[in-house]
Amino acid sequence: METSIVISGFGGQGVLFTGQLLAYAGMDNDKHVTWIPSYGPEMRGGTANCTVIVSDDPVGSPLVAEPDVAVVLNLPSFEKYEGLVKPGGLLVVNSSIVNAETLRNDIEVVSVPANQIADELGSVKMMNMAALGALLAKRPFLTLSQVKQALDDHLPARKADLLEANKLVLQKGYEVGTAVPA
Amino acid sequence: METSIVISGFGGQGVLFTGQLLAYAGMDNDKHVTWIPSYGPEMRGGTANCTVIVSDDPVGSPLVAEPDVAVVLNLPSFEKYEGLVKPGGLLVVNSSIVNAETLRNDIEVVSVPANQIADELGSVKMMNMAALGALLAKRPFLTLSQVKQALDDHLPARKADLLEANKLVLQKGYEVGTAVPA
Amino acid sequence: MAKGRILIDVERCKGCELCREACPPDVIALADTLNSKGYRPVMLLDPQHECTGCALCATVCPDGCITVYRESVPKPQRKRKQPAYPGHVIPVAA
Amino acid sequence: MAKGRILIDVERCKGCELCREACPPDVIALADTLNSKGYRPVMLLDPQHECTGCALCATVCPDGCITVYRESVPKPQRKRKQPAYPGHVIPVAA
Amino acid sequence: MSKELLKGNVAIAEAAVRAGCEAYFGYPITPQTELLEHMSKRMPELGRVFLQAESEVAAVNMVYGAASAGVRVMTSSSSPGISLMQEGISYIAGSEVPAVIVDVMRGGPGLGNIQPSQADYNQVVKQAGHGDFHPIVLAPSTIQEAIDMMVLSFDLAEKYRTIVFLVLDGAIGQMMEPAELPPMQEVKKKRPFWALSSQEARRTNGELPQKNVITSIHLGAEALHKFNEHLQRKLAQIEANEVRYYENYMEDAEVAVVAFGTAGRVAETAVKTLRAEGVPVGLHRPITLWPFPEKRLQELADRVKAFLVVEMNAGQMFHDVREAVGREVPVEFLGRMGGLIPFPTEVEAEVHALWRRTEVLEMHRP
Amino acid sequence: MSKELLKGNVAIAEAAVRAGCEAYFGYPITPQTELLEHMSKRMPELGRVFLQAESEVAAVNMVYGAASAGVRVMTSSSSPGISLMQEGISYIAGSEVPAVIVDVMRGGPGLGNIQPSQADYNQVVKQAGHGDFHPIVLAPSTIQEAIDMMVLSFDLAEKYRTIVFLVLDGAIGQMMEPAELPPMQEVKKKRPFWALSSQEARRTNGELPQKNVITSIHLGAEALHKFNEHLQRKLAQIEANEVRYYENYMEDAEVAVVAFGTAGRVAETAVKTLRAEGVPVGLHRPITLWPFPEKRLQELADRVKAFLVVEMNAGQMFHDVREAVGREVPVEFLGRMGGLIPFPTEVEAEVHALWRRTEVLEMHRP
Amino acid sequence: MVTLEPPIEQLPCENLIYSRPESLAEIQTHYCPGCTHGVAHRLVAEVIDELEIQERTILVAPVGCAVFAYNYFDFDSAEAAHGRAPAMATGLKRVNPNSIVFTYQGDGDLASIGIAEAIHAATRGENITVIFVNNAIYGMTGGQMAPTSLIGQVTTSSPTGKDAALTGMPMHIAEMMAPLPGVVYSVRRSLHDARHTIQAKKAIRTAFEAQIQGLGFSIVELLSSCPTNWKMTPLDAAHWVRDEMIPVYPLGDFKVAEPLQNKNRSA
Amino acid sequence: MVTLEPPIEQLPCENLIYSRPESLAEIQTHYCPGCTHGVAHRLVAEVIDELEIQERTILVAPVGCAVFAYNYFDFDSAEAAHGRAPAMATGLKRVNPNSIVFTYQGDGDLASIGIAEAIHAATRGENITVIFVNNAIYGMTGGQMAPTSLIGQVTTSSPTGKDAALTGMPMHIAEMMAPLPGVVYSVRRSLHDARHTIQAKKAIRTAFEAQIQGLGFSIVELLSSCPTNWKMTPLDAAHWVRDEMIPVYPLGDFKVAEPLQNKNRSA
Ligand SMILES: Cc1ncc(C[n+]2csc(CCOP(=O)(O)OP(=O)(O)O)c2C)c(N)n1
Ligand SMILES: Cc1ncc(C[n+]2csc(CCOP(=O)(O)OP(=O)(O)O)c2C)c(N)n1
Ligand code: SF4
Ligand code: SF4
Ligand code: SF4
Ligand code: SF4
Ligand code: SF4
Ligand code: SF4
Ligand SMILES: [Mg+2]
Ligand SMILES: [Mg+2]
Repeated sequence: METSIVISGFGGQGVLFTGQLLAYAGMDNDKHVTWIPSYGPEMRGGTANCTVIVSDDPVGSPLVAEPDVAVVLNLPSFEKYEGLVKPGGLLVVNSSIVNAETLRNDIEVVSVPANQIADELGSVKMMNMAALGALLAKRPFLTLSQVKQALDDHLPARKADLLEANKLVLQKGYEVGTAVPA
Repeated sequence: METSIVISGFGGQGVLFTGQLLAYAGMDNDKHVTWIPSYGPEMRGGTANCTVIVSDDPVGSPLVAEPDVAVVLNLPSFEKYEGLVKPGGLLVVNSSIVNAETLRNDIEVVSVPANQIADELGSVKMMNMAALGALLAKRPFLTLSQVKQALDDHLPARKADLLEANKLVLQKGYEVGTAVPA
Repeated sequence: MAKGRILIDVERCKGCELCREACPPDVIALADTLNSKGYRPVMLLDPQHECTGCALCATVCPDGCITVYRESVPKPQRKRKQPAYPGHVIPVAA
Repeated sequence: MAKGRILIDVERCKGCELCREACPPDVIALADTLNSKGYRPVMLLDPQHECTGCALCATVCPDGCITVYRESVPKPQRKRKQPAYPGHVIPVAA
Repeated sequence: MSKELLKGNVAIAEAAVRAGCEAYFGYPITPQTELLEHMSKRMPELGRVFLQAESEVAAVNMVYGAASAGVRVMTSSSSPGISLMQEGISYIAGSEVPAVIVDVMRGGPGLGNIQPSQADYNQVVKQAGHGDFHPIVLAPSTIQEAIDMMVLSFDLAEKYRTIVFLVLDGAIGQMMEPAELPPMQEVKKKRPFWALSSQEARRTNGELPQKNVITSIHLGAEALHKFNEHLQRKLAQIEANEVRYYENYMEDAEVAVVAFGTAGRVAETAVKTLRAEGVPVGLHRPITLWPFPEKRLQELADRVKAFLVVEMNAGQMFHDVREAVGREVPVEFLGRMGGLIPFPTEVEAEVHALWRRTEVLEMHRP
Repeated sequence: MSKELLKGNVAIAEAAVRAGCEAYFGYPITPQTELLEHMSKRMPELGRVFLQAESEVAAVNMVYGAASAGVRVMTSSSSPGISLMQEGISYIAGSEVPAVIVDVMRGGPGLGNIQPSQADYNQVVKQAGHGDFHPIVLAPSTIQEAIDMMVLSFDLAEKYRTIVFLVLDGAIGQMMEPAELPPMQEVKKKRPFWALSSQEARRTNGELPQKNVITSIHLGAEALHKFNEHLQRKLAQIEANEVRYYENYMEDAEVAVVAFGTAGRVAETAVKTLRAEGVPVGLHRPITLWPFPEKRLQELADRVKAFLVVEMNAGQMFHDVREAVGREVPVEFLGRMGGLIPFPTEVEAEVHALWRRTEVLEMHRP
Repeated sequence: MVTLEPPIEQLPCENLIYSRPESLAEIQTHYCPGCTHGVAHRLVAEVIDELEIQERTILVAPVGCAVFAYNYFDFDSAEAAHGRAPAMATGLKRVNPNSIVFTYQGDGDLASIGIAEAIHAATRGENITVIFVNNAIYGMTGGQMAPTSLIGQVTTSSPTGKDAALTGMPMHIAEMMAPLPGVVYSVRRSLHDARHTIQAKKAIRTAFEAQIQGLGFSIVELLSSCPTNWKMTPLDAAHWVRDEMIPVYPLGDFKVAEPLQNKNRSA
Repeated sequence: MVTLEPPIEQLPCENLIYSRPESLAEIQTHYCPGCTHGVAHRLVAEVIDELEIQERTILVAPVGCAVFAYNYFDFDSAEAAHGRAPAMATGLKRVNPNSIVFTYQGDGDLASIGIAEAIHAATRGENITVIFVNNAIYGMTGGQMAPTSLIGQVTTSSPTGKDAALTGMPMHIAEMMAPLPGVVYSVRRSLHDARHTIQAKKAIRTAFEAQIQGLGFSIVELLSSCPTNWKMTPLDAAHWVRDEMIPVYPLGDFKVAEPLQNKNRSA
């Protein structure tokens, strides 16, 4: 099995780390993984995104035309990836700041008020974890506890004080995701 | 028929012009000709040489491994080209300053006291013409008058005053060459 | 002192606040909203009509977002293009 | 004045005459002969023993052709290589 | 040691450090900059040389200098920077000093963009500068392979006193993948006999205290011809010894997909899918782009029915494949340019079409 | 007009002047320096632009600037200088501005020497810089041809908005031969619509006074891919229209000698001698090295028994011939490197041997 | 759509005092918030409008964050190879002597890889103008050390701070250019606040006037900020220019050729 | 064999005052008669002998007439690409900090194509020495104009004389290098006569001493002759250096760092 995930948002929304966390969790659980950011001058003050692939087999292209999952944390990302998600795929939308609805009915959409969730649990900066939680609820190619373990093992030391809070947000996002009907 | 001639001597002995004169004479008389100098840092204060080919057909390589004729105006040139002349070929030696004898007996050698001849007729600078005259005497692929005509037509204007003197030296070299037994 | 007003192209504004720092009467403030690029633009907040039209804000704005008007005796001017944006309008959701 | 003498490596000499120009008593002259490279080398022409061993000739020689000796009280010196050439010898025909 | 999640550029840099690289000179350029940045941290830490050069021209000539001293030295750059290095590379080749260059290719020509590309295959494989020479060119397709080949690069460079290019595209430079780093090697104390270091030291080593000269000049045509013959003999030796490639499903394949680097891993995914569908296709992935696995492709040509070359360029290795294979077996091409990576589905579609055509042809054969 | 005895470098320079070359930028290097020197005299005389640049890097970028203004502009250099120009050449290609480069090749790699060579065939033909592109490459073998092709270079450069390389070796640059110069063309007054000149002027010309931009950037991968597709279409068009070659004695030849430039004229002498001896040999001399006369060689492969490629390098065009010809017909190689020019006798010997082997083979064929 | 409060009322009798210059295209720049590249662009555009030379100006853009400058200006433009803008400008100007040709270059572009082309264009007295944006860092490639970085400055390629012993002291381009005889105008200005920005604009104007008068090479060095790679807010970055850069890079006129004097005095 | 007259008698009690330095190889140079490249070589070799550093010196030769310098010196040598000697020297010195590394470069090599590498090595304060031979022309390629050619100088690429308006004024390398903070020694000397040659040697010695002391970048510019391409006799060429070059290129010390002062005063 192979799952491709695009995570996209403003710089500063933790897009790259969210992807790495998935890659770490995959690696630590003996999956094949790749992570690749978009890079270049378009980053300047713009949006950031990365693609993660978690697979049972060696990964070919680290990029995909149509991701299985897109996590969109802001409006430009919504606009860019809404149409690209593979039919039958999943779109995780940060409904706190993305005020838009998809017209597609061949994909699954989970709206998570990620900013609010994170804000309530300590800091809006952790909103990425809320979105990730929701994703895991819908696509259990990695379990919640595997990702929590990855947080334990790979959250940069300078953010150690936020470890538990991050896990809480992740958990909450997971719960919100689970609650959303399929 | 194709004749290849190497002319070699110190810089300042008129080596390059001598070759060009032959090329001009050939061109003006509807032969195919090429002229090529040796070039490079070895020129610095060293010897100069050029290769001329006069032919009835288009010329292939402008360089030859074994020239039909070598005109050597100084000792280093003698040393370099004596062994390279094609068997049956001709070696024209400026005996005024080259005090050496070839050991080869498969080539023809003409010794011309070119410096003396030129000196006597006005200026040692024209010694190249003496050697050229001798060459023409032995290898009439161009006639003396064709080369004289070429002098008329192609001697640089700034040397116009030396035109007649050059012709005289050429003539004298021709005579000396003719006198030498085959 | 001559009164002035400014128009801010909020879609172009990146919220760097350099104009705010430059404004002598301090009548520029960050808005509460984000524009479509995700930036929080500035706005003219000038209830006392303190803006003098000094254009220092426009002078420092890296994104050329600011148009300045000043109440004054009309004097001959170079042709200047009128802004193509309405000013202070944010098209995206808060 | 201390007397001196010089040896000239005539095969190496290119006849530039810079040494001749530099020599205060003017005891360097062009030879009548060419060396094997086709250059007319210089020679020490010092019948009056005017060479002072000042080494100015050697100082300006671009080709390092000149070795200088000076008659004097011996003093401690750096190791210097003795010339490998006999001086004033031209191996080719005049 | 266990695997870490490593970014390509960083992994390569760290592998170089561990291979005992003693000096790094480079100039920033996307998408290889993290490599330089990692070196800027690690080399001084270890008391080794890191210098950000004023340009790629300077960088390659600094490499030339350090290489002349016989140390393990490298630089890294991307396409436009590699263009600027051509003269220096040719001098290094002409002087036979060992040096390693990492080229993280991006889209061209000109400034192009900074997306992954293989558009400089010819630039490094055919002639990385003026004159007759070839660098050894290694093209990994995973981060693990990149690490392993970084170490190999230094070994080969020293063994043959040659330039070794490690070429990747932006994707391998920028992506992260689990991989294992090699053990740490100290920098070698002893300099090779030909190196410019100190006659004094050489004497102490019992070597002849003759002067050493590093130059690429051979003044006469005969002399330079001789030197070139020597160089060609060395290149022939490398061709004989150092060809490397990777194959999968080739034993019974009737269609061979040939691709290197990122295109190679994409192709492998496609080949697996196709095999699952029963299409008799295999992958040949050259690892050394020079020396090229020409002989192996000739062997394959005797038993497969068609080749598909997949590249992230307009068809460069394609010509090498076609030269190796000859005109009897069809060689087709699938290319993506400008920073696009072909998707496995595109490769699959192409193989399907090729396979159908080949079968039809087969049916019509007398 | 009648023939003059002209030195290659000077003839080319004067031909460029007469072709209406409006600007020359260059840096001295043997064996092309007389070209620059002639330009330094003629261009100011005619009120045109001559500038000795501080380096080849600067020269090619000055050319890039003047080319962006839509004028006939050129530079000239030799091998190491051409290496330094690779980045600029790639930018020019990526921007699609017309420019002409004369490359008088010398022995390499590195500083090598300054003797005639063809060791940079790959450098100009395969990839004169990073990214996917090809300059048109013209390789004259006489001074007359060099003159004619100098003029053609400007025409082709403008027609296709591309770089045209005129490549010779030191021998053709340095030798004198009788040749006829073309008539004098004035520089064109009108600049092309895309040129950077003056919006004012364009308005006066009735063109839209939009701004013009010359750039090689295409930021997204899709955009650059599209641009590359466009470039490849243009290259395909050039391949279709502009192949040029010269043949002699090919009608009934059984052995084909393939050689360009000086090697081509040497080979022709040999072929004539061999014909006189009754050996059925012919000469194929590519004039455009890119586009390469691939199709023609394929045709020949169907009727000749063997090919001999003669080059002044270690075998570069050889691979193009072999790719064109395939593996059925033997392709052999005779090379001289480092500034050596092969002699006709060497070519003759090689053809004799090849012919004998081929005949023997023939006899044993079933 | 949301309109910000308070609504903007027109003033009784108002003049348009300032609006975006004509020579600046409508396209939004990709520069980071507070990046003074934007200010430099605007000033150049204003000067070109004022001098009424828009239709005969040619920009040569660099490789660096300003690589897309050709999108942001509304006149003919070229995009040079990294550091080679002065060479490209030379080619353009020599065949277009009536055009106003300027390069816009960063410190990596001009001071590092392109120093040869800059010095030689200056030495030749090429009649072009150079706008040199010194932000003490390589912006575009993600914040590596530049030859203009300050001693101790932490960058992504000098992680423990720039070390003078290993990499030398900061390069002073305006001072280096001034003594070259081909240079008629070489000054340094700063963009860190409004007052200095106004002075910068005057200098840019003088530099273009020098070219219009055919005097020779003019260069304006602009101390500029890179909030992103300095990892500061735009305001802090402006203060860093003022407090850290200006002491190292004194503002001033290093050369003002005779015909340009009395035009614009030192900052 | 012909021995020149008069025969040379040994003096009664003689000292060897001067002979070719050890560091100079026996090989005859390819330089033209009277070319002061030979003088520069000899002086360097003498200094290296005197400082007793022959066994740890590395030459980086240029492309130019001195391209074969590695044949003429008797110590480790490298031959750089045209203009890149300072970069190559940087690479060598950084991995061989105990070696004495110097470049020997012509004016085409250093001032024209190689100015970037020279300025950056100087800016970094690379601990190397540069012997810069300024003969106002490209010798090796047959006498083209250099950035150091004098105004009006006829060369093969400035057939009507160097025109300042088109190609700029001569470049002053010693002056340009002096202000760079990494430079500890930058002087100009001349080789046109014995007195000046002696001064040149002192400067060369100081430059190497600077390196031995680890102070940083040292450069000695030597005004030199090119009789061949100037089309003069060696003597006339020496006079041309004195009468034409020195007025344009004043001899002197442009920078002598503190620890080197009192060593060698201005010429
Ligand atoms: C030949 C080459 N080398 C390197 C690069 C990568 N590169 C792009 S921009 C840049 C430096 C930009 O710094 P600067 O000139 O200071 O401009 P800034 O972004 O700071 O404005 C570099 C090294 C390139 N594009 N081309
Ligand atoms: C890249 C490159 N460009 C050009 C040349 C040709 N070239 C050789 S030496 C030289 C100039 C030499 O002049 P200079 O440095 O002044 O040395 P000089 O001969 O006067 O001592 C040039 C241009 C070259 N070898 N390599
Ligand atoms: S014009 Fe002056 S007073 Fe008005 S907002 Fe701008 S800076 Fe403030
Ligand atoms: S200076 Fe310009 S971009 Fe910055 S906040 Fe003010 S209006 Fe917005
Ligand atoms: S040592 Fe002095 S006096 Fe003697 S020859 Fe030389 S310069 Fe003349
Ligand atoms: S200076 Fe040297 S080379 Fe010149 S003439 Fe005197 S000895 Fe001979
Ligand atoms: S990276 Fe720096 S220089 Fe570039 S746009 Fe952002 S702030 Fe400006
Ligand atoms: S050409 Fe000039 S610089 Fe070169 S060796 Fe001859 S005189 Fe000296
Ligand atoms: Mg910068
Ligand atoms: Mg010189």
